[in-house]
Amino acid sequence: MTKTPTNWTHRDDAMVEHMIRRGASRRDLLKMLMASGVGVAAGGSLLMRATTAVAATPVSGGSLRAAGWSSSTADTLDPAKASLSTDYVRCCSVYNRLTFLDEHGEVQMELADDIATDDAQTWQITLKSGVTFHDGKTLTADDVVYSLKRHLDPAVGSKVNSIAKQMTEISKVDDKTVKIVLAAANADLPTILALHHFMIVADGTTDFTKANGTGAFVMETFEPGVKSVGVKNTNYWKPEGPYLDSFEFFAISDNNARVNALMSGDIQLAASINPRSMRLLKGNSNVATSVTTSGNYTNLNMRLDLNPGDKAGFVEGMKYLINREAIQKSVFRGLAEIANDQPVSSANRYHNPNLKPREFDPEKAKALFDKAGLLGTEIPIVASDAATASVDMATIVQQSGDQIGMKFKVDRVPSDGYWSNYWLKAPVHFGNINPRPTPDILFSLLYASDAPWNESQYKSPKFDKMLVEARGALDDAKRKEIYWEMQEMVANEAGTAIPVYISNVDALSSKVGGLKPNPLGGMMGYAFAEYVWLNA
Amino acid sequence: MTDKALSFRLPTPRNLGYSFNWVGRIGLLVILFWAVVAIIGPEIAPYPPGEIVNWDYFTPMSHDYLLGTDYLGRDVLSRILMGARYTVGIALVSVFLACAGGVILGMVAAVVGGWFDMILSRLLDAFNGIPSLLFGLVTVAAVGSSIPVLVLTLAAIYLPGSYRFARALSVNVNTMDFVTVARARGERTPYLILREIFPNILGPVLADLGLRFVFIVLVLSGLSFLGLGVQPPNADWGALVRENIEGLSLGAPAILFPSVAIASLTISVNMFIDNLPTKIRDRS
Amino acid sequence: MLRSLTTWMLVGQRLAIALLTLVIVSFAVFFATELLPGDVAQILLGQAATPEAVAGLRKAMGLDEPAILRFLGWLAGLLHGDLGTSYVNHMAVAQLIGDRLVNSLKLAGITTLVSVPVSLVLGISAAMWRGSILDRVVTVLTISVISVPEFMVATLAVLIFAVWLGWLPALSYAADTSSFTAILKAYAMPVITLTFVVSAQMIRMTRAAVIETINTPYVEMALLKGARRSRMVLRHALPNALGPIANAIALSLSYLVGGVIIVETIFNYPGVAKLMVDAVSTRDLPLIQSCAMIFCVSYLSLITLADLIAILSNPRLRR
Amino acid sequence: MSTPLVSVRDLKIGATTDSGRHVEIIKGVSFDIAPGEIVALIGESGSGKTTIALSLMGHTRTGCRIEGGEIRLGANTVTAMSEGQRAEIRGTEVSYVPQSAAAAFNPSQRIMDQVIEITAIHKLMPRDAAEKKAVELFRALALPHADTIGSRYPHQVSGGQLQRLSAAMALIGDPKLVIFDEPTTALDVTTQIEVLRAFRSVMEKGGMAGVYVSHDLAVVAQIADRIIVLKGGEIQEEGATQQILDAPAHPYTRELLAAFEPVLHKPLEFDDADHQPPILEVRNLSAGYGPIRNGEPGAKILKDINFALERGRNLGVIGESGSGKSTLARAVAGILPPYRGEVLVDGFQQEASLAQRSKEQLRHAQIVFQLADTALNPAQSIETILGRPLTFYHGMKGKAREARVIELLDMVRLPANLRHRLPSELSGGQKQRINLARALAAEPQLILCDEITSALDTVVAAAIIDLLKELQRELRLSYMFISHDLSTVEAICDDVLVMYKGEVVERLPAAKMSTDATHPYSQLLVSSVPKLDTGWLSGLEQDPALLERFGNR
Repeated sequence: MTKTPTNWTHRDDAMVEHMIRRGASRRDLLKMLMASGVGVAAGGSLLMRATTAVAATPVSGGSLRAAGWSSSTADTLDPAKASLSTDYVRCCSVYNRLTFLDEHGEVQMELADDIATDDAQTWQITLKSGVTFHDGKTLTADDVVYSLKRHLDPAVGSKVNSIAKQMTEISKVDDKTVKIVLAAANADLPTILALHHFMIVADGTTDFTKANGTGAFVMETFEPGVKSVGVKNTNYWKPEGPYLDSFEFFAISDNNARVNALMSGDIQLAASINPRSMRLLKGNSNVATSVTTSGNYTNLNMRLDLNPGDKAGFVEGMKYLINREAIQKSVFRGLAEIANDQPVSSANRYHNPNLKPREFDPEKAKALFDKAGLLGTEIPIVASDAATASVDMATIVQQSGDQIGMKFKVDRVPSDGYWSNYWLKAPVHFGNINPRPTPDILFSLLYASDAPWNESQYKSPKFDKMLVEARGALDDAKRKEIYWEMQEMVANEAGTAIPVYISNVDALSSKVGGLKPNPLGGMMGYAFAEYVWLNA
Repeated sequence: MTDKALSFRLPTPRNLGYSFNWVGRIGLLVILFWAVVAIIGPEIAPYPPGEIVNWDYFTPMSHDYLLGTDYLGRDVLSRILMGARYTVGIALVSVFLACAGGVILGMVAAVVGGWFDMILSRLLDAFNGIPSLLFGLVTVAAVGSSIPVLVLTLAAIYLPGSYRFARALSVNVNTMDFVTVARARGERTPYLILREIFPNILGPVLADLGLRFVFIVLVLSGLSFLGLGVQPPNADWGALVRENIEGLSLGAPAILFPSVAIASLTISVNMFIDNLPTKIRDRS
Repeated sequence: MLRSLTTWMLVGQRLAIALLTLVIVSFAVFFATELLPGDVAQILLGQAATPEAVAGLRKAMGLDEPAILRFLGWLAGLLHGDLGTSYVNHMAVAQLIGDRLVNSLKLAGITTLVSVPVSLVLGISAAMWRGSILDRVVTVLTISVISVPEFMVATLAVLIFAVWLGWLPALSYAADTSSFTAILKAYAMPVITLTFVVSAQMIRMTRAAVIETINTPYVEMALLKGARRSRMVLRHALPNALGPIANAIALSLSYLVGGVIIVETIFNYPGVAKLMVDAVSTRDLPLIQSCAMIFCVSYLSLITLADLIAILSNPRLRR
Repeated sequence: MSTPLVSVRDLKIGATTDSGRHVEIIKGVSFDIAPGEIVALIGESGSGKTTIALSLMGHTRTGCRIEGGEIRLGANTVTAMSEGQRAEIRGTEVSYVPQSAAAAFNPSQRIMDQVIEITAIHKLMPRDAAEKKAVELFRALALPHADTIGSRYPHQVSGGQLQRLSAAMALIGDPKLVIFDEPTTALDVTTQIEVLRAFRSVMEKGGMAGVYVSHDLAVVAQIADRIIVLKGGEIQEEGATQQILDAPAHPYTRELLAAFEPVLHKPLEFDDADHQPPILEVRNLSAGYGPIRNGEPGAKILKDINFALERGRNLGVIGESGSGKSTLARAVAGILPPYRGEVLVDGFQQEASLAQRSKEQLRHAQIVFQLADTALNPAQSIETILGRPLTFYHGMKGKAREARVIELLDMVRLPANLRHRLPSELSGGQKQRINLARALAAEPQLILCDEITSALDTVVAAAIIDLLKELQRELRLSYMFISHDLSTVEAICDDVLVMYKGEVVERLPAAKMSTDATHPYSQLLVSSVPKLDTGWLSGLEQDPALLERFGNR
């Protein structure tokens, strides 16, 4: 950057303060300020005004209309096939899981009464009693066994087949208890069972054009690609039933249209809006925003086994060339946390805080590229709108490259079929990873030698060994120490550059109460329907 | 030497033997302006088109950023100057390809007639039936994306329309006696088309070309959005409008000026074509 | 009026040609979809598309038989009205398309009712007072309207009427359609946007066609019989200009079914255009084919209708 | 002399060309029309006669403006009235009968609606009264099926009937003045008589005044009381009809009259004419239009035509519209391939369709069409039009070609500098000469002339005929001359074929045509040609049986 941008303008201060008023947790804020280099003294004054959060008492009744950002004919009521936010919202409202994660990432019990294990390999799950499905059938262990086993059947096409594979034995002990034996010890089973795909369906269900779950709402209408309407489940087993009478969920893919629909009052909740639209909302008093830093990120992957990734120094040079501050400020308008090139975000207990992100140093990058003999050669970077903001990020990398004589060519490809044709395949390309509750899932999915999504083909036997060791470790301190070291290894050796963790911004009418951030994603981990209410 | 220069009269249309009203002249002036910008644009741009010059976005017009900054904080003026080359260049080449192809095929179909005309018309009607989105995606998938591919795709999308229009005109001219006389002389189809029919359908065909140019400028950004053609950091004007659409509610110059640029180009092209210079024949 | 043989033969010939075109389009769309990389199984699994998961799903969905056979099967099904079932959500394609087609036709219908009269009035009056201020204003207006990108017109309309003024709902489909005024308010903005986009071409063509017929001897004869300008244009010039005008209207309206993807997205209006986009992105062959057929049928029927109007409006051809 | 119905004082009409130059079309014209009097305006096309007639209704064609003088019609001063007021008097005070009725009727409206439109515009009477009045007028104008013809469309009635219907349209509003703008030029001779008779009887009964615009003195002689001769927008001479016919004062009037003297054609003697094969021979030629089904087209036009044309002689083909004479020319040229019979040019058998004929065969026979406006490409300059056949047939280029073009222009008596102009800038006569020059460029042996003089004024037509004869002498050409006008055929042809409904009814030497034609249809044709004396029309008796059989009522 010839001229380092100086004016972190007053507008952005106002925005940060605006974020506080809406109940962003204190810890998020601190991290945000630290990462963006704003002096603590200046930050102090901002905090004072945050404490006057409004006392919140739930009100029942009313019907809410919410809009996500994408839906298509591929929408489904089958939790195993759920792939988009619209599917997750629908499943959360109609089904329940054995466990769920609260706003602080702690595991809470839902359908399960208790989950016990002594060696983290064989687990005993006892179910709550008095829980009935919408069609009146009471919940039994058979339903749980059926729901978990179906993920192994390829005909179902389950998204979590690779995770479910570790459950070698799923058996019914009696009507109220289920036994699960894992291939190898894994202390995170309770957190895994909190994933949306492990919702519990009635035994033997195959037709998913209708939904028969135990959840807070009964699915009244479901038109794939159009809309779905849920009506309050009167005999809901939870003591505090859903506050809303009904809720309607559909998608408005155009960000501007979604924001305008909220501002004109047609909808009460607009999911994941573009950070640039924050400026529109601030001026409007009856609209608020809810920001969650849940660990979603768009990363630059450089295949270590293909040219130019295989050239020594290229990956490290790229990590120095990425201007994380520019990406945070101009692409995400400050609504992102600068990351240190590893997947475990600050929202996770095991985040390694003393692993400093690489500072932006074009000269060092130039030296590395020179050593790798790549100065001046044209290097294509594949980007697409399928990976959030990847095109803008690619442009920023291209600009930094121009300064030091590196020629990057940005190949913008259609989002249609991006995940099957370009992701994992192009030598240098962008990917996008949704938040996962545990480092174990992240590392086994992304960085293990046999990982299905090993974006940069990072192969390290030492890493694999540590992964298995950490998985079985029951002593939390030991586990944290291993995960911290693994994070350093990924940051320094893997071919994936992760510039920022993207904060998810949901905009909602000020009449909506009870929406809290959640590590599993925006809209309160997609389970907002059950917990929010409409003030008069 | 100087007196020769003095006597050199300005080549106004009048003394070149053409009558050219002021509406047409304004249109021509604006077109020439944008053509010059398209050629020298990137060189005179104050900042490199892709560079982020300001943290703030959608800033108003200011001293160092004459037309403010766009959604990423890049200088709007430099991006418009860079965009001119793409919009003017690609749109002009595609519209000429589409109309040339359409007119030639239309004339041949009208003159040759019979089964050739029937089959060609049905094929191009069928081609119109395929949605341009599917066609764009297939092209990107099959051939990859580059400027030539973008130009050919645009030309292919608009060829059937200009074919239908040119064929209808040529069929009328084909029934005239001077074509029959030429046929009776033994002339072959190429001569009939180029010298007898084409001069008589040139006027309406140009008007159609003007309209098609407008559509192409707009569809151009749609296809780039699909990933076909102009790659970042460069962008045509349509893409500039599309990527800065959020600025609309803020009334940001980042969206107003590209739209003004598009409007000025398309309106002036049509104003010029509707008022072409006509040779003074001195007849009432 | 249509009793004579030649007119029926003409109509019959037209229908035969339309059918032939339909078949060509169907095959063209099939080969185009085959060219697209990836298939339903890969797209559905998305990021979780490991090789064996894809193979398993493909077998389960019965996608392993060659594509050409599945396409011919679908075509055979079409003969007796069965549009097949969608690969992606196993619902009958007919049911999927059903109400969305009704929505598309409703929007297209209302837009036609609004844009055609407006265009005719503007086109004819511009021709009637050719060279006057009105004529220049209409000409410059039409050019400037079509040079504004469609998504900008739509977004601007939402901003002004829904957000700032709050008169109209931002989302047309989601709005309640209880009272008639509610329906009007719900459809107002998409219809305004589409009218902007569609009427420009119609105005220009109407103006050109009417100007051409105004310079004919029989219109001058009407003038010499003492007819005023309006009677001269409406009773004498316009009826003979119906042919080219009908053609221009047909071409513009055919855009209303297939080309309105942008309006459908911005106003969240579930029509067939958005359905086609979903179908293509999920490589859902039966759905793609059915949507392509709908676009083609609407395009061809509009063109054939325009030709028939041209024939009926001219007694010499009607016989 | 009671006060005149119409008085025109020093009328000036001008126009500005696209180069901004002001041109004066009518240079100060003054005349009067008494109530009930019929005045004729005679002159070549471009003499301003139609412009003056239209100005009486306050109407000027695009680009022209009334710039001076005054027109008074009854109590209204037309030149001082606004467009609205002028519209009031059109149809009620003064009405107009168009030149080509076929083009002046709106093709998509029924005839009755258009005929009674004047009553609707000016709200003269309720619809049923108007319809009854129209039917009476139809009967007065001797129209067949008077009470049902109104419900038909314009394309369902013949040219002659349309012309009479346009008269009814003009008279429905009982105007004081009726303007006839060359109503019979586009009609056949036999139809022309019926139309003239109808006009005269209706005008006499109604006692209306009339302005009859024409270039045909013989027709005008039958109907007008006074004649005004116009040239270049100025009155040359004015006087009673008989006085103009007998003692023309102005040289231009004499020239107009001279064009009517029948010029007898002296066949040329070529020394080696006898032992050469006939330039054109046609044996049982049959042709038609429409899709061919088992060897025969839908509409059969020509039935079994046989004739031969010796080199150096001219064959005339005469017949009314619908007799198939134009189809014969197209069949011979190969434009419309005959489905039976042969065509031999200079003894060589010609292929049916011109596409198979060799360039040399095509060069020998050239065709010249009637309407020069559609026969010359409006977008090409004269030099390109004439140059193309030179390059095509003789491969001439550059200087040689330009020189030959100038020669051709000189051959057809046109100035060399004309070659840079566009067809639209030439007069009708000049365009027809260019048509001829293009045919000559191929240096053919035979030229098929398809009604090349019927669209021209008599004086210009006569000049074209003289030119054809000179060219025949210089270049040893032969002509097949197709026309519906007997006097033209007599002026140039040696023999004449009379055609009626696709068949040759009689063949005889042109000289004997008017005296001893045997076939009744030929006799009807001969008797229908108007003569230069005012009493001819009223004295004409034609055998009603003949009229019934042959005249297309």
